[in-house]
Amino acid sequence: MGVEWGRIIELWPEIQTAFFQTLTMIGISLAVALIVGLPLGILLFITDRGLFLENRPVNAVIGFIVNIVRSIPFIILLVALIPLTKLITGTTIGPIAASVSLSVAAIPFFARIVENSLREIDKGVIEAAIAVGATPWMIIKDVLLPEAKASIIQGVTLTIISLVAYSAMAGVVGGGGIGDLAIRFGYYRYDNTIMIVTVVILIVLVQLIQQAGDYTAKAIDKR
Amino acid sequence: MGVEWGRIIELWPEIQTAFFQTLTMIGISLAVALIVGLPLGILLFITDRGLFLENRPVNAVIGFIVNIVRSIPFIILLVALIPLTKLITGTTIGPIAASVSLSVAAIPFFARIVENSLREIDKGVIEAAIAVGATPWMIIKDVLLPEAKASIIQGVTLTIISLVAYSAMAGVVGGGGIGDLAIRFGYYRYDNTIMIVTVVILIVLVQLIQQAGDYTAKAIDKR
Amino acid sequence: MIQIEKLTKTYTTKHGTVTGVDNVSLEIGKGEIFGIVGYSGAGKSSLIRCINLLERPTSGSVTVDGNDLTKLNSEKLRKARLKIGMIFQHFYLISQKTVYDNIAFALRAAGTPSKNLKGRVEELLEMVGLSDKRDVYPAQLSGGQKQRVGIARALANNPAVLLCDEATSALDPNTTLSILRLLKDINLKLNITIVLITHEMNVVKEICDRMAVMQGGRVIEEGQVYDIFADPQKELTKEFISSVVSFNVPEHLLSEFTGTVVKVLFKGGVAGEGVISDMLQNYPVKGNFLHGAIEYIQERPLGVFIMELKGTSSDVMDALKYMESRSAIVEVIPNGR
Amino acid sequence: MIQIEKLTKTYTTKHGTVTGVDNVSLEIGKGEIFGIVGYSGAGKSSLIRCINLLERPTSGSVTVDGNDLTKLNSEKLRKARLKIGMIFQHFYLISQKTVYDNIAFALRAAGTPSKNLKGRVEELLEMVGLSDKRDVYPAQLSGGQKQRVGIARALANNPAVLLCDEATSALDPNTTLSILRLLKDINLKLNITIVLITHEMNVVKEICDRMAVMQGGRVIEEGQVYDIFADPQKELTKEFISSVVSFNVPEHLLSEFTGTVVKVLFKGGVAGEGVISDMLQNYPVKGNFLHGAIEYIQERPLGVFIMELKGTSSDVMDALKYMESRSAIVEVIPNGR
Amino acid sequence: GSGEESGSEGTGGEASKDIKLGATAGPYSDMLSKAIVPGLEEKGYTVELVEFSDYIQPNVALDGGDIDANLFQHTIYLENFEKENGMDLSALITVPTAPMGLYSNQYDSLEAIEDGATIAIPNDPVNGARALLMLQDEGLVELDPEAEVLQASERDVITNEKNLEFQPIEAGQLPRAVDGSDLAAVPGNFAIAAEMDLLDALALENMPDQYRNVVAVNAENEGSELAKDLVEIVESAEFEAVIDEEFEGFGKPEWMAE
Ligand SMILES: Nc1ncnc2c1ncn2[C@@H]1O[C@H](COP(=O)(O)OP(=O)(O)OP(=O)(O)O)[C@@H](O)[C@H]1O
Ligand SMILES: Nc1ncnc2c1ncn2[C@@H]1O[C@H](COP(=O)(O)OP(=O)(O)OP(=O)(O)O)[C@@H](O)[C@H]1O
Ligand SMILES: [Mg+2]
Ligand SMILES: [Mg+2]
Repeated sequence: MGVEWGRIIELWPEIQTAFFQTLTMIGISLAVALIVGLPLGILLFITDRGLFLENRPVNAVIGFIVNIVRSIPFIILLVALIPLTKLITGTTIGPIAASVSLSVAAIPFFARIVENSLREIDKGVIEAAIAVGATPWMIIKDVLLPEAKASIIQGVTLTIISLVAYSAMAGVVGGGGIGDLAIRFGYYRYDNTIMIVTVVILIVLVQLIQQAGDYTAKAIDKR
Repeated sequence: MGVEWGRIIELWPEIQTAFFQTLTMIGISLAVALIVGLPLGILLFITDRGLFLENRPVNAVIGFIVNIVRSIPFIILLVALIPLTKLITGTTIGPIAASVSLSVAAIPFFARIVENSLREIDKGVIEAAIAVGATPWMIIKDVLLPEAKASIIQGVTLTIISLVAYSAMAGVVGGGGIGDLAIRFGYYRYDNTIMIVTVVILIVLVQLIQQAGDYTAKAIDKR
Repeated sequence: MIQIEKLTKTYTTKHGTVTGVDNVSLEIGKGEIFGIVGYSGAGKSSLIRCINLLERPTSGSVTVDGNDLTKLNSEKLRKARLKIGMIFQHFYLISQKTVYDNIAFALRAAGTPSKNLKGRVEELLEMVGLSDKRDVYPAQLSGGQKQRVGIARALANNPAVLLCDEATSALDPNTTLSILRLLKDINLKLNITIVLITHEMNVVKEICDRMAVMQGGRVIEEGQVYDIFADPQKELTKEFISSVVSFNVPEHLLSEFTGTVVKVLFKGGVAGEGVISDMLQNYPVKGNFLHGAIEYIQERPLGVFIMELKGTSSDVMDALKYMESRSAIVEVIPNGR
Repeated sequence: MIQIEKLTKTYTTKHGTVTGVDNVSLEIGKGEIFGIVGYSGAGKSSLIRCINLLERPTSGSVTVDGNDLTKLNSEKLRKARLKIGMIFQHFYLISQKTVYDNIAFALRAAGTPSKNLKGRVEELLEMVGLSDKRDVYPAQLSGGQKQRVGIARALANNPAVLLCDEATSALDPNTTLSILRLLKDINLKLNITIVLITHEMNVVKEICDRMAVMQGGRVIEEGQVYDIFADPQKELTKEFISSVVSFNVPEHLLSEFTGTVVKVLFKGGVAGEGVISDMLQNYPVKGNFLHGAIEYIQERPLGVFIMELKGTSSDVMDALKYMESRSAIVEVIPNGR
Repeated sequence: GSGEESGSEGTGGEASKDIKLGATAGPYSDMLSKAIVPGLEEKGYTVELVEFSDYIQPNVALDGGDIDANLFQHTIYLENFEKENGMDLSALITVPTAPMGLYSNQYDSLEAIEDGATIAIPNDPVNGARALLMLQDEGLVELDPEAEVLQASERDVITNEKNLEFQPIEAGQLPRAVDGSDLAAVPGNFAIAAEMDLLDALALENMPDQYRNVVAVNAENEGSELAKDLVEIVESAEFEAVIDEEFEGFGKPEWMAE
C-alpha cells in the first residue's frame, strides 16, 4: 500500500475538483436541509403533545413522512427522485443533481435533530414565555431558537458529517466528490495512493468540521 | 410505476430469503456492536476528564480511532476489510461476510451513542457511588448501566435502523438483504414492483423497530 | 380581582389519573397579597397555574378582572395573560439573551412600539435595582438578581395580577427577604394583586394579607393571616405555624419545673399593654419565662409566652384569671407533676 | 476525628481560576455534630467534598480517623471512603434500583458477604423507618423518604463520619425536622461524627454542637453553636442568626413608644431564673414586652426581649442595673425620642 | 505439481456437487439462471446463485474460492484484473453479450451531435474505456495511442472535435441518464434491463470477442468436472435456444456464429 508522491501531484487537479464538488454538494444540500429541516423540526416539536401549538394530526403526519424518508436506502432515494431532480435542476447527473437527493435525505435527518435539540430546552422557559403573553412566533424566534442554538449547531455538524458520508455515494449519479474519487480510483482502479490520500482528506475534513462545530457551539453559548 | 401482483408472488421466495439475510446481517453486526461498542463507549466515558477513571491518553486514542472509522465511507471500509473478513469468516461474500464490515462500522457508532447516554446520567449519582466506596466495576455495573439503560436501548434502536440502511450496501459483497434486493431489482433491473415492495418492507421494518425500541425503553425505565 | 370557582384539575398519567386541584373556590380581592401554603404535592402549583391557564382546568372557572379565562380563544387568552405576570421558583429566563432583552421580550409580546422599549426597560430595571446589569447574561447573575429580572419581566406590561410560584424557595434567607420587600413595595406602589405560593410560613408572615392552606388538592383553611396565626383550626395549619413560631420547651426541662407551667397568648394590641408586667406587680407570684415569642404579623404583635408561675395555688389561679380578664388566652400545660 | 489543615481548593475554568476553599484549617472531634453555614458560593460544598476527596485539594491535608487521605492510593482511598458516609441535597439514589438494592449497593462496595446482606439492609431500613418501602423504586418515594434511603446507604458500612451537604435543603420544614431528629438520633446511638452543611440557621440551631461560618472560601467564625448564637462576632454571622432569632420591631412602632426601649439578653441558665419577673416585682417600673424570644439551643435557653420600661428615669436605671447584676446583657435602643 | 494437488482438492469439492455461481445483477445473472443452471441441475449439481452489485467482488470471491464460477466480465477485463490483483483465473468460454450503445434523446444521428454536448459514460474504468473506444471507433474522439486500452479515461482523450463534455456516472444509472444528458454510453446489459431498444442506439460498440463476457473459473479448476460441464452446457443447443428466445439483441460470439 505504498504512497507514490508523483501520483498525488499528477492527480492533484482531480483531487481539487473533487474537493470542490464535495463542497458544492454539501453546501447546497446543507442549505436546503437548514431551510426546510429547521421549520420542520420546529413544527415537529411545537405540535407535539403538551406544547403550545399541540396538533396531533399534523405532528403524526410530519413524523410519518420523516420516518419514511429516513427508512429508504439512499441509492433508492436517488433513483426515486430522478424525476424531481430533472424538474428542479434540469439534469439528473452531476454534483448539482446529486444535491437534490442529498437534500431530501438531509431534511428529515436535520429535522429530527432540531426536534431533539428543542426538547432539551427547559420547559419552564417556554412556559414563562407563554405566561408573558408571547405569540407562538415570538416564542419560536426569541426562545426556542436562541435557547437551542448551541445544540442545533452541534446538530449541523452532525448533518454535515453525515452528508460527507452520503456524498461518497453521489458517484452513482456522477456527483463526483472526494468520497467518489476514493471509490473510483481506490476501489475500481486499485490506486492505493489516491485511496489513502482521499481517505486522509475525508478524515481531516470530518475532524475539522467537528472541531469547528464544537468551537462555535461553545463560543456562542451564553450559559 | 404499477405494481404487478403476479411479480410479487413470483419473487416471494427471493423476498423471504432477502428478509432473512437482512435479519442475519443485522443480528450479527448488532451483536458485535453491542459486545464491543458497549465497553468502548463506557471506556470513552469513564476515562474522560473529571471522571472516575480519567485517563486522557486512552480517551484520546479511542476517540481518535472511533472518529476515523466513522469518517471512512462505508464502501471503502467494506473493501479495506476484505482480508479481515476472509480471516474471520473464511469467505468474503454473503451476508455473514458483509456482517464483518457492518460490525466494524456499527461499533464506533454505537460506542458514541453509549457515551452520550452515559453523559446524561446525573453526575451526582456517580459521585454518590464513589463516596460510598464502590469499585469502578461496581459503578459501571450497578450505576452507569442501569441508569443509562433506557437511553441505551433507544441507542440500540438507532443503531439497528442505521444498520438496515447500511446493509443495503452489502450487495457489493453479495450480502443480499432487502435493501440490496431493492437496489438490484429496483435500480439495476428497473423492476418497480419489487422496488416498491421492498421499500414498503423496509419502511415497515424500521417503524416496527422504532416502536419496539420506544416501548421497551419506556417499559424498563423505573423513573 | 380573581374568582376561582369549583376548580378541579386532574392529570392523566400512565398510572391512572391524579387529582391536582380538587373543587377549589377562592376569591382574591384587588391589591391583596394572598398566600397559599401546603406541603409538596398539595396542589399549589396546579392551582396557581390554572389562574393564568398555563394548565387548563378540568372543570370550574377562573375569572380574572371580570374575564372568564376558560371561555377565551387562544388569541384573547394571550392578551389576557399580558395583564397577569408570573414569576417562578427557577426564574426561567432566556439564558441566551441579556437582561435587557429578557425584559424587552415581554414588552414586545404586548406590541410595545420599539421607540418606547428602551425607556420602559430601563424604568423596570431601575425599579428592581438592576440598572447596572442591563447587558449581562443570566448566567452571570446571582439567584436573587435572576429573580429580580423575573419580576421586572412579569411587571413589564403593568399587569393587574402577579402570580408567584415559590418565588423565593431557591434563594437564601437574606435574598428572600429583599425579594419579599420588593414585592411588598410593588404591591403598595402599583396596587397589584399578588398570589404567592410558598411552603415557608416566614414568607406568608412577612408580606401576606390573607392566606389559604392546601392539602390533597383542597383548601382546608383560609382567612386573614393574623387570624390564622393566632388561632389555627387545622392540625396541618398548626404544624406550619409552629415552624415559625415554635412553642416547644424540651420535654425533660419541662419535667424539672416545680411551678405551674402556663402558655399565655396575646392577640392584637394587647401584648403591648404590659399584661404580664401588671400581673407580676399585682400578684404575689414569681414568674419564670421558659419560652416566649412576640411576632409582628402585618405589624400587629402576636405574643406567646410559656411561663412557670410559682406561688400559692390560689395566687396563681388569681394571676391567671387576671390575665384572662385582660383578654389573654391562658392554657395550663401539664408538666408531669 | 477530622483534621483539616491549610486546605485550599482552586478550580480552573475557562474564565481563569476560582478559589473554592481558601486556606481552611479545622478540627472536628469524635461524636461531634459540626455545622458549616455560609451563603451560596461560600465554599461549603467544596470543603465538605474535600473531606472524602470527592474533590482533591489543591494543597493542604485532610486527616480522617488518623489517615491522611491525600496520601492514599486509589484503592486505599476507596477503603477509607467506606468509613465516611455522605448524604446529598438531591439524594442521588440509583433511580433504576429498588430501595433495597440502593442500600445493598453500599454494602457490596464493602464486600459484605451476601448472606449477611439481607439482614443488614433490613436493619438499616428499620433504623430509618422505611421497612415497608423495601421493594419500591426511588421515583415512588417522597423527598423525605428518599433522603432516608440516602442516610441508610451512607450508614450501611458503619462509618465513623457522616458528611451531609445540604441534606435538608430540598425538603419542607416538617420533613426537615424529622430528618434532623433522625440524624441526631444516629449521632447519639452510634456516636458518629457528623459534618453538616446548610444555609439555614434553624438546622444548626436544632442539632449542631459546633459550627463554622464560611465566606469567600474562608472560615470567618467558628465555635460552640450556643456561643455564636449568643454573641456573634462577624456581621455575616449576625445576619444569619437574625434569620432565626429576629429582633426587629417595626420602625414606626418603635417611634410611638414613650418609655425607654431596652434589649435584654439572657445567656445560659439565667433566663430560667425569672430575672425579669424579679425586676418587675422589685422596682416600680411598668414593663411592656415589645418583642421576645427564648430559644433553646442545645437545650440551653437563650433569651432576648425587647421591652419598653416606664417609670421615673432613676427607677428605670436601677431596674436596668439590677438586671445587669444578674448577668443579663442590657442595651438601650434609641427610639427617636 | 501444486496445480494438480489443488486440482484434486477441487475435485474433492465437486464430489458434493454443491456449487455457487456469481454474477452481477442483470441479464448475466438471468443468463446463468435461465440458460445454464437448468443444465447443471440436470447433471446433478445443486446451484446457488450469488448476485453482486459491483464489478470487483465477483472476481475476489472467485479467487478466494467463495464461488466456483462467475459470469459478468469480458476477457480483457478479466486479464487486467488478474494482472492488477495477482490472481490466476481463467476464462472457459465466451457467451452472447449485449453491446454497449450510444443513446440520445436529443439527437437522432451522430452527425447531429452539437459542439459541447454532454455525454454520460460509465465511471468504472473498464466500461469507461469501452465507451471511449466506441467513441473513437465512431470518429468522435481520438485517444492517446500510448494509453492502456483498458484503463483509458477522459484524460487520455487527445482530440475531441465536438468538445464533448464527459460525465462519468455509475453504470447502472446510465439508462436513466439518457434523459439527463445529451448522450449516454450504456452497457448493453443495463440497456436491456431498462427495456431500451438496442436498435435505437446512434451507434453500437464494435465488439470483438475479447469484449464478450466469459464464464470464468479459478485457474486451478480449469480442468475440473464442473468446468467441463459448464463448457458443455454453453455449447449445447438448448443454451442457444434459450438465448434466441429470451436474450434478443445479444451479440453471439464467433464460435456460436460459426
Ligand atoms: N403534569 C402533571 N402530570 C401528572 N401529575 C401532575 C402534574 N403536575 C402535578 N401533578 C400532580 O398533582 C399533584 C399536585 O401537584 P402540584 O405540583 O400542584 O403540587 P405543589 O403543591 O405545587 O407541590 P410542590 O411544593 O412540590 O411544588 C401532585 O400529586 C402531582 O404529582
Ligand atoms: N467544579 C467547579 N468548577 C469551577 N468552579 C467551581 C466548581 N465547584 C465550585 N466552584 C466554585 O467554587 C466556589 C465555591 O463553591 P461551592 O459549591 O463550594 O459553594 P457552596 O458554599 O457549596 O454554595 P451553595 O450553597 O450554592 O452550594 C464558587 O465560586 C463556585 O463557583
Ligand atoms: Mg409547586
Ligand atoms: Mg453547595
